[in-house]
Amino acid sequence: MINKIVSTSSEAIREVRDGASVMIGGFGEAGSPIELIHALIDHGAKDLTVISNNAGSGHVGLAALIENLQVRKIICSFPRTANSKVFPELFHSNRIELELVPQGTLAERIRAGGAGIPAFYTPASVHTPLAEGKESRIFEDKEYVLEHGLKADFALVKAQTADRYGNLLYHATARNFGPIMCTASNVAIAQVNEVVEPGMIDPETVITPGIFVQKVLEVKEPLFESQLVEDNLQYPW
Amino acid sequence: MINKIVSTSSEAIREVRDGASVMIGGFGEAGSPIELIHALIDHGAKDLTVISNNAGSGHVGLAALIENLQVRKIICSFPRTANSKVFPELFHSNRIELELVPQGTLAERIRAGGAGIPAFYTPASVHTPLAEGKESRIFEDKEYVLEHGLKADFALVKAQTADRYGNLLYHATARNFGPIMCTASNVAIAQVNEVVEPGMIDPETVITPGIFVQKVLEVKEPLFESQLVEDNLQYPW
Amino acid sequence: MVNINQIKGWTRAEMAQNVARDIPDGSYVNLGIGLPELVADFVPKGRELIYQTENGLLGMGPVPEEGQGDRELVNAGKKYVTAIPGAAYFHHADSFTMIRGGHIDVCVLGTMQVSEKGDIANWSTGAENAVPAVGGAMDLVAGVKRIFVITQHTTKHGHPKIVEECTFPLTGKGVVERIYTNLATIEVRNEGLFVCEMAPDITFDELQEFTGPKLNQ
Amino acid sequence: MVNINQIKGWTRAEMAQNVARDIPDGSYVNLGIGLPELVADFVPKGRELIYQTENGLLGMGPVPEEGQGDRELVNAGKKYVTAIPGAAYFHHADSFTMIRGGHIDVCVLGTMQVSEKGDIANWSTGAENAVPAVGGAMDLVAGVKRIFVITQHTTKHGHPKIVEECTFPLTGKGVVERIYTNLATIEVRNEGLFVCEMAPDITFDELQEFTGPKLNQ
Repeated sequence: MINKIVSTSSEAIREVRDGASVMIGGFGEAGSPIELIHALIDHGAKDLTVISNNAGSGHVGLAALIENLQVRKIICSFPRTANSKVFPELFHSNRIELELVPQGTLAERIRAGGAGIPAFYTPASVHTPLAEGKESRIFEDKEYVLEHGLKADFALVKAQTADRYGNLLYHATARNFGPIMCTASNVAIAQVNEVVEPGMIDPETVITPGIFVQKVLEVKEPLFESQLVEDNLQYPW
Repeated sequence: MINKIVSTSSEAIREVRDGASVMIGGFGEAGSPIELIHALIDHGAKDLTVISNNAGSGHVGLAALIENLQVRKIICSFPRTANSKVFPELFHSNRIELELVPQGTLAERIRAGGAGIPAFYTPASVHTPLAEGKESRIFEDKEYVLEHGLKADFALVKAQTADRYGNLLYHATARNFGPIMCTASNVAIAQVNEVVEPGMIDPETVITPGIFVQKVLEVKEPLFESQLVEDNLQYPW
Repeated sequence: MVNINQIKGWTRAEMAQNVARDIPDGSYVNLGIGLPELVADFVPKGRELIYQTENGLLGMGPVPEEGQGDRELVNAGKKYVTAIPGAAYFHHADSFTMIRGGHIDVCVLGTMQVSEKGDIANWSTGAENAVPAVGGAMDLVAGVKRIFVITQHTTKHGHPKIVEECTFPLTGKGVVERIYTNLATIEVRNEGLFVCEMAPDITFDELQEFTGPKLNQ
Repeated sequence: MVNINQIKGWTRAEMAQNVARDIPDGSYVNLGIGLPELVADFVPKGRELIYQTENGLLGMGPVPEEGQGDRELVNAGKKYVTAIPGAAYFHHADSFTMIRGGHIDVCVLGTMQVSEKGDIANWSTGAENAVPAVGGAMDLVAGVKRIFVITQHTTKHGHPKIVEECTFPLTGKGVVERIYTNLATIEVRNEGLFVCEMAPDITFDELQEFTGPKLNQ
């Protein structure tokens, strides 16, 4: 019987090795898999390449992972937020590498990675510093830049509902990068608020079909980054 | 007030001009917008380029459009079906042009067209006759072929439910090419079994967001190709 | 030379109103963070606009009442929003299909600089000590049909933000169609910048003084 | 020389069973039209396989009872199917994300020819008078992790379908991992073709006679 449900967060992330690439879902705190990230901090894998839209805030979640010096490089569209202190400090002291990617290009690169498309052309960033050193090409009088698909060893995402097959539903704008990151990683790990029996999720409404998900962890009442930051908390606590 | 609902099929397709490119949804009869195709036959626009997975069967729907000599060229993955007589005959007498595209490449080209991606690389068809004359390129020791995004002036698709914004839900495997064709056409026209009030469609379950749809026609009890073929019907009747 | 602080010009609300007036009924609109967000408050009666936010919502509604926010229903500025009846959620690749694919009619953005050729620089000052962050700006300016810029006419120090050539790193080249400032509304054409409307308490010559490139009437 | 018609070999059901035995528990599987479809009937007890059909369904279930079919719930062969509890529908681009992106574990396909290098030709005889049609075959062989071929060992006329070089137009090059015929199960390795198992009433020499390239034991 196929059963992708794991019972502990350490079981969820235990295969993450030093040097692994890890996609982490979320747009700010919406969709950020805090519990899985904290499990990764406990686990301690180092030298990670993280692919995530943001770089976390405060001293919890992704910011805490970075602060714990587990991240060698981040591929990111917007590493600056209201309460981000950790990333700027490490960035300025050259202790973390940044590959800055326009948000839509980041999304499309991840989507391409998941879809077996090694490279594609996009109009975004043409004539800007972010296109420097990249191949460009004209199609029908318009210039485009060549971008490459992005894959990762792992994805950590947050969803709302799952079944044992790994089918996922999301909540509102927490969906963001979750579905595409699941497609682009070898091992996609989803934390969900609720696990249901197969058949409880209407097949018309499935957002991430189970084929893209390898592990599911139920976290009934997940923490929220902004609340933890407001409470001045720091992970590990 | 935004209201994309039109009340007649002729109103739905009246802007289709001679020489237009038209994407037509459906995988066999599942998702085939028979009523819209018949309206296009009544309308009479000629010299069309049709993009569709199949070439119709019997003498109704897409096959009837082809039989009526309105189609100059078809871009297609599988123009051969159990009851296809029309297409083979015209094809052999050089009265219709065929661009044969692998199904996944066809889907990805349409998706790229809708997403503003002018071209991408795919492994499908490499070392086959369908890659002849196309650019190829090696990424990480594997060969890929360059394929171009596909757009169209119009799309005719079949969905299950819509609201006045053009949000669409589909039914089972009738979904197939509908969502991507809506994104890749200037004017996407959907026939739906049911029109509902905005808010009746859960925003978590929308398959085609209304931004991709320009016109909606309610067809409460659509015809099915296989039934019409079985009944030996021919359009126009 | 006039001191820019002596000119009242349009308020932020009036600037937003100027933008809103130019967005046709039924448009799909993406509003940047900050000043652009105000535009939604000034849509003329009888028009229905649909707002897209690139983090995955089409049909964004107003800010919820205090305490009613959902931490996972936010806009691109990561602030609480709501969803209208008829809204749709989607993932990031689908969101940028809307943006890059030319499906959004209008994008309203703030900026640091905009050139007479319609180049826009709004993501980085290029300063050594800044953490670079780009977000969706480059995709928006490359993909949305019409790019409107809303900005103070000059920097706090009185330097023109409308320039002959951007000195800051570009977000996009030749993409801006209209510029809405506290002093004027300006159209970017192939032949140069054309003033569509000026704030009531400013003359054309004064406007020219606060603008880098030559303006046309 | 033995007449191929004198050899009983495995039945279609036995061939399908041979394939089914080699598909690990928990695999995601795409079954081609015709003979490959039979594989689903012979999955060993205790294994759960999930079937994908490229027209937009993961979790395809058995054929419905006569008269219970839904015209819009069909497989890639356009025949009525059902959906299991836990199934998901999706559009064609997402479907080929599964296929091209390497997410499907096994694809079982029929073929016209397969070469000793694992080349497969199963979409066209190249005949002048045929209407060319390719469907999803090229995407499947290019993207799925493991390609299994199930086919009669020879044509109706007794000509080998396992050949040194395909004479029909290729579907994909160097992609086939295993070949299941009515006479044998054969593995394609870099060093050549290796016979894993033979039907009970055939000798290795006889098998070699009906096969184009050299077989290894």
